[in-house]
Amino acid sequence: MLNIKGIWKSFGGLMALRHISVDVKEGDIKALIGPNGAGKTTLLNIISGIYQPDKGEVFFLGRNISNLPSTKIARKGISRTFQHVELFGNMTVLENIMVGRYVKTKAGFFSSGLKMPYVMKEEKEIQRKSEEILEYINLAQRNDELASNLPIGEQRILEIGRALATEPRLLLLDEPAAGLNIRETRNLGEIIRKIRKELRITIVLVEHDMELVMRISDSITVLNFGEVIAEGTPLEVQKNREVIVAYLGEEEEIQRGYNAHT
Amino acid sequence: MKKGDSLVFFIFIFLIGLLPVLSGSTYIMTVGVFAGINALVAIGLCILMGYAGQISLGQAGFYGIGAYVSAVLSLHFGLPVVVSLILAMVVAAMVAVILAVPALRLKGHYLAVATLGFGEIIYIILNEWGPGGPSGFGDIPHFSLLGYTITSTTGYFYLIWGLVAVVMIFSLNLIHSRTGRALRAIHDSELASNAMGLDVVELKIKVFILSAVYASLAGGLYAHYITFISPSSFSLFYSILVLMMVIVGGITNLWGAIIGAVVITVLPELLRRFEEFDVLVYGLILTLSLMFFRKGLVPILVEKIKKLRGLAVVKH
Amino acid sequence: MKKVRKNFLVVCVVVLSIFLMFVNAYAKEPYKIGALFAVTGAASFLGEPEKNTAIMLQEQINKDGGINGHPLEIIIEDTKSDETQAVLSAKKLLEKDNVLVIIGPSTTGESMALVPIMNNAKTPLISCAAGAPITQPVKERYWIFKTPQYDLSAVEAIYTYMKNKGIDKVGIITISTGFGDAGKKALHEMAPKYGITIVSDERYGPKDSDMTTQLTKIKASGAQAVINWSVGPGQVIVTKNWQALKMGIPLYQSHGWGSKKNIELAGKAAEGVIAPLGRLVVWDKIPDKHPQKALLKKYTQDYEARYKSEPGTFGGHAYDSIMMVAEALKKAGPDKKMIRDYLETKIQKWPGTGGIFNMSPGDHCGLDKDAFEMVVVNNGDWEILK
Amino acid sequence: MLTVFLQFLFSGLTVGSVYALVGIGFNIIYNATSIINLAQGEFVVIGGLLMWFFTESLKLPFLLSAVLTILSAGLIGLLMERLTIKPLKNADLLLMIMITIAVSIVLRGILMFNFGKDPYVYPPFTEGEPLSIYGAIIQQQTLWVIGITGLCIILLFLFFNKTIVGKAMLACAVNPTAAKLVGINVSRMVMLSFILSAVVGAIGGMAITPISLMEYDKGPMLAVKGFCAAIMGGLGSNRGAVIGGFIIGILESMTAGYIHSGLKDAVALVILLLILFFKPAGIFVSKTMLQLRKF
Repeated sequence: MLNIKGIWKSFGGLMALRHISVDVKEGDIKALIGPNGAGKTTLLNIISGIYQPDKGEVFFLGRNISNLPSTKIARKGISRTFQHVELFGNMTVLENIMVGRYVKTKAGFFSSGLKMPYVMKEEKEIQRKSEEILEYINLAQRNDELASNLPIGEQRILEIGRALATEPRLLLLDEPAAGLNIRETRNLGEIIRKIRKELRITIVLVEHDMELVMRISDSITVLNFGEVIAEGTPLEVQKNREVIVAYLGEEEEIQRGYNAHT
Repeated sequence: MKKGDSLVFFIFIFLIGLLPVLSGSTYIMTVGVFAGINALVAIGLCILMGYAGQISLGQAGFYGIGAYVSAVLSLHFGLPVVVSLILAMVVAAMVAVILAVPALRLKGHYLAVATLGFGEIIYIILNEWGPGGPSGFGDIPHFSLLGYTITSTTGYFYLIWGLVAVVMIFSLNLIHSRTGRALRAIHDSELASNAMGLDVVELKIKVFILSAVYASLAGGLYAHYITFISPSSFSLFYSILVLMMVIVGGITNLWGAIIGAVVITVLPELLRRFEEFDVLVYGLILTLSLMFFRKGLVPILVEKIKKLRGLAVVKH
Repeated sequence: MKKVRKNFLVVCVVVLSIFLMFVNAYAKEPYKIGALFAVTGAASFLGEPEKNTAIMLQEQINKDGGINGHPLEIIIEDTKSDETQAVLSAKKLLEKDNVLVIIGPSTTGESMALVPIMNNAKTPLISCAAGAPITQPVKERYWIFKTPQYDLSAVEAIYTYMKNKGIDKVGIITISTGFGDAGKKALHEMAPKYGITIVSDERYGPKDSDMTTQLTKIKASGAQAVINWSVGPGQVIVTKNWQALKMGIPLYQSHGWGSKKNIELAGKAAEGVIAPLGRLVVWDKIPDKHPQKALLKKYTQDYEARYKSEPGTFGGHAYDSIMMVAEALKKAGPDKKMIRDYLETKIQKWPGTGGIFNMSPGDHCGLDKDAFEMVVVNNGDWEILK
Repeated sequence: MLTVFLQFLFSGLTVGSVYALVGIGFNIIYNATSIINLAQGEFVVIGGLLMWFFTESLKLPFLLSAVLTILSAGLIGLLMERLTIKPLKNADLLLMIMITIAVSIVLRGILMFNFGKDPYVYPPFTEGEPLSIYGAIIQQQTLWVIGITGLCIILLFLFFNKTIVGKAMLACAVNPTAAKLVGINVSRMVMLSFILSAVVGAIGGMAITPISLMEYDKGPMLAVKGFCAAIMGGLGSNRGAVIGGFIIGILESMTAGYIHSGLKDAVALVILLLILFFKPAGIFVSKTMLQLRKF
């Protein structure tokens, strides 16, 4: 479904990605892991069109999307969340989801101002659908609150809900568990699995929480210093020597998380 | 429009209808006419700033384009005023596109200066090449529709506030629609808006055009009401005045634009008794109101009402 | 105790009001006239002396017993040099104050914006601005008059003088406001009639700080003289730049130059600058038997005593307007139509500060180029050229 | 030909140096607060008018007058900050900018009340014949203006790059929270920036008044031009403001000289717009620097 072929990217003199190739199968949950600064978020930003690669190509459903702007990529069916939550803070929870419906609706500038009948109909549809999504992610009771007033855990869930509203084929999650406690992380894992199973959306996940990664992902790609050092199922990756070396001497916390699982 | 807006709208229409009956003086009506003209420009700027997050110091340019184009077309080319007004709005929209495409890539202060520069360029063009040059020109025909010409101030009062009402309905509908949500989203986070597939650039340009069209409509009405125009009415000073209206009224609420326009238009009239000191008093009132009503008059009012309601609920 | 004091107050107020009512009954009802001056804004150089003049004249007239026993009340509004404000102020004067006549506004643009309003309200307007379209075509300006000389007259005075000096190629430099624009148009319009060619036509903004570039261009164009048409600091800067550049050709200024303040600001640079000025600024240099002499002397001396500055040409416009209205009120009574008719037909050989007025149904200004004297700056003072 | 060209150039330099000084004034406050202080033009007017007041009205000696003018301007800057900016901690940036406009109206009102509407002038710093270079004439005061502009730039450079206080001020701009964490008194730095910027403005006013005269309402025009200069060079960069100021001044003069004087302001603005369209952060500021700041 998603084929990344030989991506290079540098910022100034800093080489962030060198010759990265990753394939994501339809219906998989793919995790990207690696120490801080390994280039995971950069890769995600390239897929979603926030950065353009220096060299190499990204194919989505067989089409080359490497040089499209993020808006166009979003409309092709790739939606995402952000490492530092990027909600529309001055809008309510429901409105955040409704914005997500933008690409799937088409009321125009003038017809909206004139409030044509079909606009009203569409508006009701947007509202119904958005409320449905809020139910789905268990945030329905919050719908009138300002997004910025939610606790971080719910903000992260809301961001996923907003991404779902665009009805994506591929969902990119950038550290969805950062800042969440154990219970919230569990809940998050459930939701991600539910999305894959019930909505048949392919998921690419960047995450530091090894327990979560190992529990929900189907395959894992490990990056270090902008290069792929290992790839495979959770079990395979855990046994990979290079991965262990890369993580040793890294943050204690990650080490502990890794050990805890084995 | 939402429920709350509908109620406010009803009161608003009621007031417009009532004022001429109550005041009975064309002096107050004249103040009302200018307040209405300013309100049209302010509503456009309010959408642009409060909802799309783009600043403009060049509204006077579009206001001037509206006035000059409509005046010249109706005076020198004999077009019916309604046609010339519409053509003026079309011209303003086209100029807005030409300006918006490169300018809206700029942010913050840079965008402010780019629009300021645009406004000044229009002003210089009017001064240098406009009919009558810096002295301006007169004998602009009055507004007429279907053979009926409006000459009385009361007539203009109803015409202009009627248009304000129409523009207000259109704008309120717009900001509570898919497009309006998208605009507020862009204001909050451009990054996320892009990732949601919103046409950020296209929407910004459209709103910019909308604000230009409102301003040019106001300019055209101004020209046909006052029948004499000169470039000095379309200088940077006016752009800043409109900005002041929007901020004083409250940038986050469209009604704020109308309230701001009325307050800023009426204030100098109330300060007449201060004669020489009026500039000083005006400045002081502005400074203090900006400092103490930071969010703008209307949003603060809304908050107060909500609080009162909350208290009422608790009591019951 | 408190109650007593309160009662006492009430009694006082009642007595005082009755007393005031009697006083009012003695004095006749005041004649109200309105005045619109650009006291602030870009044209405040006009509005300031005009306003001062109006206040001074009101006092003088009322001290002398008013007009036929009626006190004169001049209600002054600031138009902020802006057409919108002028319209608002005019409406206020007409509606709220019910004035009989309006004096002003100070600029041509503002006056033009008021033409339809005054015609509608059937109220006379005596503008203090110079633009010819204010009173022409007279048919459509039934209620409109003006006291300042035409710009064309000032230009004619300059060109006549130049002709005598053998100058036929000039470079002009004008301020990019209504004042400079009017002058520019008049300079172009009159040039062919006097066989003068304008070889260079330059401009500057009202707040510009250096005009060396424009003057250098004029110098290079082979002009035999420079004419600067402006008011405010611009004319002083041009004068200073003209001197610094040692241009070697004479500098002419417009009638806006007519203030001692300009000589003071320009210092030595002002020496030799020539301008067409109304007799008001050179009143002490005209012969005693001149019909304007007496009133010019009185006006200037009164003004200087009161405001410690000179009235200048522009204060004079207000003087002429108000005096005309005062005379019309006295002779024709407080009726708008009668006042208008009086102004149109009875202001004949009427000496004012701007010249000798001759109003007629065909001319609502009534001044020509003889209203000006060519004046040169010599040793920091004015000197009339022959 | 050369003479004429040089004459245009000198005129441009005279005008440009004023724009540059106003532009620097903008930068000083912008660098500490991200605010564009639109009362900057009034500081220049205050400098010119107070200098007139001390030298011509009170007949004080030149140097004493200059010192008094600078002190008073600094005091006005301080008052402005303490009375209007400080009470509004963390308010919306746009609101702050509107307040500076409101303050500029108040300042204009006060100036009009005290000085009236007439222009003022005092003799140049040094009396004497203008200098002639290849036949082109340059007034001595123009050299003073350019010299003072240069001196201000050098002093400000040293201040911001070599002194602790200067560096601390810059830090406030980039990240006020971080600056607070490392123990910088942000509030005091903001105050200092207003004082400094008022002083720079006033110095500019003192220097140009003998050339261009000074009246109470010259401020807005100066502010607009100075703002354009600062933006052209890239907000925050003093070098940029100076070069921007001179570019605008020279462009105006050359347009007036070689095209037409009626278009001089328009051409300068068109070029400013073109520069912004191709280099959205001005000449001396990179796009990444721009992204670091909200405005």
